[in-house]
Amino acid sequence: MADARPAATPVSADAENAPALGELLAEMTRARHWSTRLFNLQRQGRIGTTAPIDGEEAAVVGSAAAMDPAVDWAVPQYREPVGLGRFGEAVLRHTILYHSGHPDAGRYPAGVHVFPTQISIAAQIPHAVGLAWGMRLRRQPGVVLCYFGDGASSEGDFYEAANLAGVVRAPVILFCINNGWAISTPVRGQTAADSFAGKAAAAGIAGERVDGNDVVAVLEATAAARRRAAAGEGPTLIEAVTYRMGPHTTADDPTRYVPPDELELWRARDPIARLRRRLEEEGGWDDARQRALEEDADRRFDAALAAADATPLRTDCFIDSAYAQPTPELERQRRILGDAEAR
Amino acid sequence: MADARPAATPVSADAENAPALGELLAEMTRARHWSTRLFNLQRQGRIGTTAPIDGEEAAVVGSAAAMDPAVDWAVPQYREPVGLGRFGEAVLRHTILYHSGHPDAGRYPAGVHVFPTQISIAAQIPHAVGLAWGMRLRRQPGVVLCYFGDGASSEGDFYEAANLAGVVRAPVILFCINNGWAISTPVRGQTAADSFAGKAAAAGIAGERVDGNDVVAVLEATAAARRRAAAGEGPTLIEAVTYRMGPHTTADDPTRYVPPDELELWRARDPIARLRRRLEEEGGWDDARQRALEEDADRRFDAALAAADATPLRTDCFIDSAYAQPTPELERQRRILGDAEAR
Amino acid sequence: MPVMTMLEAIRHTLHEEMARDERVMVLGQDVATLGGVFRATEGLRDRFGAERVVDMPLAEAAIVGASLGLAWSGMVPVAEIQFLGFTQQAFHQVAGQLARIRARTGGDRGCAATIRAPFGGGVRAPELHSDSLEAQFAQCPGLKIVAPASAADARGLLASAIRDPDPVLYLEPLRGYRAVKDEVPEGDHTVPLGQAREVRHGDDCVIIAWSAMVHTCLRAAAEVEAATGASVGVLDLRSLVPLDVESIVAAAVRTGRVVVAQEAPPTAGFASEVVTVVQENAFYSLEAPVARVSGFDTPYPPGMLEEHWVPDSHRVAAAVRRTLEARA
Amino acid sequence: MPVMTMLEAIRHTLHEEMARDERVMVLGQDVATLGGVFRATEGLRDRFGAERVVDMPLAEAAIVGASLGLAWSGMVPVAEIQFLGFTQQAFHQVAGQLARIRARTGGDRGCAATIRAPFGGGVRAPELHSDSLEAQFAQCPGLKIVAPASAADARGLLASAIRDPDPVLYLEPLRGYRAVKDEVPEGDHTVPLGQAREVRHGDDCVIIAWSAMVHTCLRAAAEVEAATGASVGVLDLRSLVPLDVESIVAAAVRTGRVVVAQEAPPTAGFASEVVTVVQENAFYSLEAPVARVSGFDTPYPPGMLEEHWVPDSHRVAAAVRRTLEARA
Ligand SMILES: Cc1ncc(C[n+]2csc(CCOP(=O)(O)OP(=O)(O)O)c2C)c(N)n1
Ligand SMILES: Cc1ncc(C[n+]2csc(CCOP(=O)(O)OP(=O)(O)O)c2C)c(N)n1
Ligand SMILES: [Mg+2]
Ligand SMILES: [Mg+2]
Repeated sequence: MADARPAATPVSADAENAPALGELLAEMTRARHWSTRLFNLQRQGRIGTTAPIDGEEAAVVGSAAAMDPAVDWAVPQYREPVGLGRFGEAVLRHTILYHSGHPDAGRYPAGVHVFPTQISIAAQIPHAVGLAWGMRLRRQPGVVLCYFGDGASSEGDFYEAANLAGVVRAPVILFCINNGWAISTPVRGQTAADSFAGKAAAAGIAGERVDGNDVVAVLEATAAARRRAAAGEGPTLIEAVTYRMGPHTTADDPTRYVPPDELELWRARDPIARLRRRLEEEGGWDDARQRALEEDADRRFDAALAAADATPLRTDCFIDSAYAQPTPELERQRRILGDAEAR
Repeated sequence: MADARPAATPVSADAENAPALGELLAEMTRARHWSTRLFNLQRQGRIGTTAPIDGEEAAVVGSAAAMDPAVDWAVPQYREPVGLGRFGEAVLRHTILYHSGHPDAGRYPAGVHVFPTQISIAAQIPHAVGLAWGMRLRRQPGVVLCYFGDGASSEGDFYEAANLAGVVRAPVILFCINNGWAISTPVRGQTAADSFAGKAAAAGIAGERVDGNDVVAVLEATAAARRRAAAGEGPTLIEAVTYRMGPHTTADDPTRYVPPDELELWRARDPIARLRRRLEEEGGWDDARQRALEEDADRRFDAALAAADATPLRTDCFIDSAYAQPTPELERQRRILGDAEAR
Repeated sequence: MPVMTMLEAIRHTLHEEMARDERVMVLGQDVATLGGVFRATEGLRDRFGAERVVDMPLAEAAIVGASLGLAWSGMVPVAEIQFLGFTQQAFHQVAGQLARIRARTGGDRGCAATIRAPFGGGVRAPELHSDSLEAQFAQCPGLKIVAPASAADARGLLASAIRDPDPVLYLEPLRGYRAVKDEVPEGDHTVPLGQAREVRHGDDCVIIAWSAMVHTCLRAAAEVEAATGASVGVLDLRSLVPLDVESIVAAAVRTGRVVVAQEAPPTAGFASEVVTVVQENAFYSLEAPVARVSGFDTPYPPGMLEEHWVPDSHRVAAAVRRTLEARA
Repeated sequence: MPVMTMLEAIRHTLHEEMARDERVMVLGQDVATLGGVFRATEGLRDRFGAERVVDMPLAEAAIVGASLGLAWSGMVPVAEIQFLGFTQQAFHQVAGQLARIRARTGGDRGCAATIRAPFGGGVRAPELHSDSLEAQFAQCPGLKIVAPASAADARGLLASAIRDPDPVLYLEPLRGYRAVKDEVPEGDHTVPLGQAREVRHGDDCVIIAWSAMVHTCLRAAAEVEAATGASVGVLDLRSLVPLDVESIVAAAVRTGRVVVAQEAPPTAGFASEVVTVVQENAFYSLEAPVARVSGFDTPYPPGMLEEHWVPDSHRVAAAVRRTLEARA
């Protein structure tokens, strides 16, 4: 952190312990920077498909900033992890491992309260509700922050989990990132509902819509939801209205379906540029800080990449990771694998 | 019908072609009568589990009365068919076949627009939406009336289907019979939502709550929803608030969980008694009519039961009904079956 | 040792496990106030409280999916799905999530959840209540599957399933709930997952089965032995995943003649896996093709037809006799 | 005859079938505007309109469940599920509803829907995109399952699937989409469901496979033949349900030595069904145990490990050689 020297402007009374604005800008900048580096690694053929975060940094960083990584949990889909640095230095390394196709990607170190990347849309939402409910049953203090997209809101898992959260009053925040698109399907093709936040009514839980490109608004809404959840007042569905400024993934060609003028409109609302402008106006940010931040981000990425590259890979590790103990059949299969490798 | 001589009080301007009040009373009375006869057959060991309709007659009969059986479809769960006489004389016979465990139960004669009884809770809702959507694509005039319970509303299938209905503006009526219970689980254990009708917001469709024990109110709400659907104005979720006055099924002991005072309260609101009182006050009903109606109901049930009992049963029919043509393997299996029967 | 029905053994075990470990909780439709539609969870709510015995909304995917999260919080969820047919609503959570979460964490964190569900025919239940769907779950690596046939094993396997660090699908035979009664060891009785049990010794032929079919096979073995004098054994797999390949192969090698009996449809049923294991490992000992007795390649039929559909002891016995008569 | 990739053949067939029958419609995630994430449905929306080519909300159970209703309205739905792994979200609709609706109506009314989904490994896709889950669906009586390995069969089987009065799960090999290219008959080409195809004749041993594994097996057969001179055939099942038992048994009887190769995990994979069918019907012709080559009893691994997991031609060849060397 030292290098980046974040501006110290306090964010909000609502979010105690929340990072200062400069730190939010730093985290958002890093998220985009790292996402871009991942994108480039994919283009170089060094890693597999990635899902750029561009445009959604305020939604992810702002919500994470409201949480206490020591007791709270983040349950992501797949686009957010690069913005979850607040939950631990290890998150970036594991995100690189994930996109590299390394089997240890989801093996977060103890104390990093992040669920492994979820590829099955919305399947993580019941997990998050169960985790939050269980933490309350175990008299643990934390709150669970669960991310998912506008598209994910169409899955039965979203609704079933939200409804259950309402019934058991689980201390969970269902954080819907409405980025306008589910691959090529726009929001109006996803639902006829007025808003995603409005879907909270179906679960009898609190629902709130927030400008997802305003990091402070996101942070405040999440902090308020967290306070309610922690106080036993039940779950909240937050819809962060934002925009996917890049392709769905490195495999996507959004020019086939994204209206250019709509994209331009949202580029003008870029959450990072917006916050940076504000800080610059307030005198809390300048080019030097920006350069230092970017250099720091690069150094961290390089370090994480080196650590990821150095992560050992046993070719038979899948034999050991399906069950706590391999079954006798799996031990037999380990020998088949050994024979094959020997050839 | 001749025997029952229904009172001719017109029901509502909203529901053209709707039956007169006396006919509604007759249909409701038959539904309960037939449900009771099924219950007794189960108690005699002649048929399997049944799910009594007691208390829900106005919801089922009133909604069905708004439909045009020549072009519309009914897609039931399992409790409603006994009240769907409007869709054809055959429905009762097939309901008896169903509870008898006869393989032809779901083989409705052509022109009877009723889906087979659905045991998997909420699984019929996407079917109903698809059917309604397809009818519009095929430029057919009908509307689909889909029944399900308060419990069913917790399934992902309900929500996914409702959301899809909103997106494609399917001419469907999602008719939620809130009878207070899903087996032993009361509504407050099912959802924290204020109402089931309110769940329509999550799908962006019209939602309406209606007194499910007031047959006219049910009929009017359904007729209005039908008119909107037919006019291309999209689907409606109707919640009919009523009460399950009997056990969940013949296998259930509701005294273990139904509060007696609550049951008493609802018994006092019995939809059949209520309508009968009204008609008697208006001079459109008397004991003679009632007797004639009950005798007619019995005769019809006896006839349907005789027809059901006379329905042929081939012991290898399951070989023929899995696919349009049995696979070669199934033909081989038919021989195994033959050998076993020969022993 | 007390004699119990399978249902009593299950209920007893749930009581014992909840008393043993306060992290164990029971969740499902109608499990608390009603004590389950078969009363398997009766008395639990009164004894252990509404926090640990929970009536769930009617949403199987949420029941199973929440169990994963509960497990990660440190609870030990025992979820009941009212009938195995309705685990299909949760299939993506069982197969795609619970079974895979350990692999997804590089082996680090599993999901110590148990999913109980009754299944199988013979009680004229409505559609989707009777189908034997175990094979649909047998190809979900990461999941374990047990299917006891006796009250003693119901007790021992349920205790093991609950204590197992991986997700276990625990299958209860509908028609065995009250009909099957036997002596259940007192005290803390567990049966390790992955061990078959020789229920009846036989030297000329062995019938392999699991769950309710074990009893059908015992009758068939007795019928054949009475009629022909041949010595026919019955091996109860008890556990489908992990599978006790060693006991299966030993029995096949010893007898040279094997019949595998299941209630499920033949195509891609679990019996095919057992047949494959036998012929892979005991090919040179086989004196006859391994016979498979199954239902039919159709959905489980409505009540009026079920006796024609479910393999009975005569069909099993006929397969045993054909197998005994086959030339070596 | 024009040469096409499998992807082109599928796209071509969709165009042809939609042109042939105006009741045919295509629905799924991203199938309309985008033309599918693999472009399998490209051009359909522009040609046939937004009513018949529909981008669906992200809800697999609704896509599949609505297809049943659409079919009952007289439409002929061809649903795309973006990856086979996500059919699990719709499993209750596939297995519990579409597959059973005909039996539920006493044989009267089926569901003429086709469900297309890509599957299989080799392209380093993320989790749940590569698993071979065909066996999870093989025990869903009422459902048919096809898995073409060539562009010509992709064309012919898709046309048959769409015209079939019963629901068909149509499996497309991810790694074959662009890599597999062959001549596709012009005009109205159909391949009947339930007929295997001899892709390579062999007298000493036959390898049985389906979908992408057919190509692995062809390489293995050539390797073994080159190394040993043995004549090794390959039988492409093409259709898993219904299964061409006759061709399987004929090949087994002729060669006496059979290897079944699948990409799926071994336990309860579809290969076990094939092994069972062989030993049930050709036991006395077998000169060696039927060998099974499979993935492992684990979830399909992350990209870095997939080459170790997916059976390659060397693993298949090794099994063939063991089978050829086994004493009779
Ligand atoms: C259950 C499931 N169905 C389909 C897919 C394929 N898929 C991957 S991403 C995606 C769109 C997701 O959209 P959204 O939830 O809005 O998230 P976003 O990509 O916009 O962050 C789809 C359909 C999947 N991964 N999982
Ligand atoms: C998918 C599924 N899950 C569970 C069951 C078992 N079950 C049968 S009826 C029922 C309660 C249904 O409640 P509701 O939808 O309110 O309908 P009601 O019985 O009140 O008419 C349950 C849980 C089932 N049949 N299907
Ligand atoms: Mg989105
Ligand atoms: Mg109810």
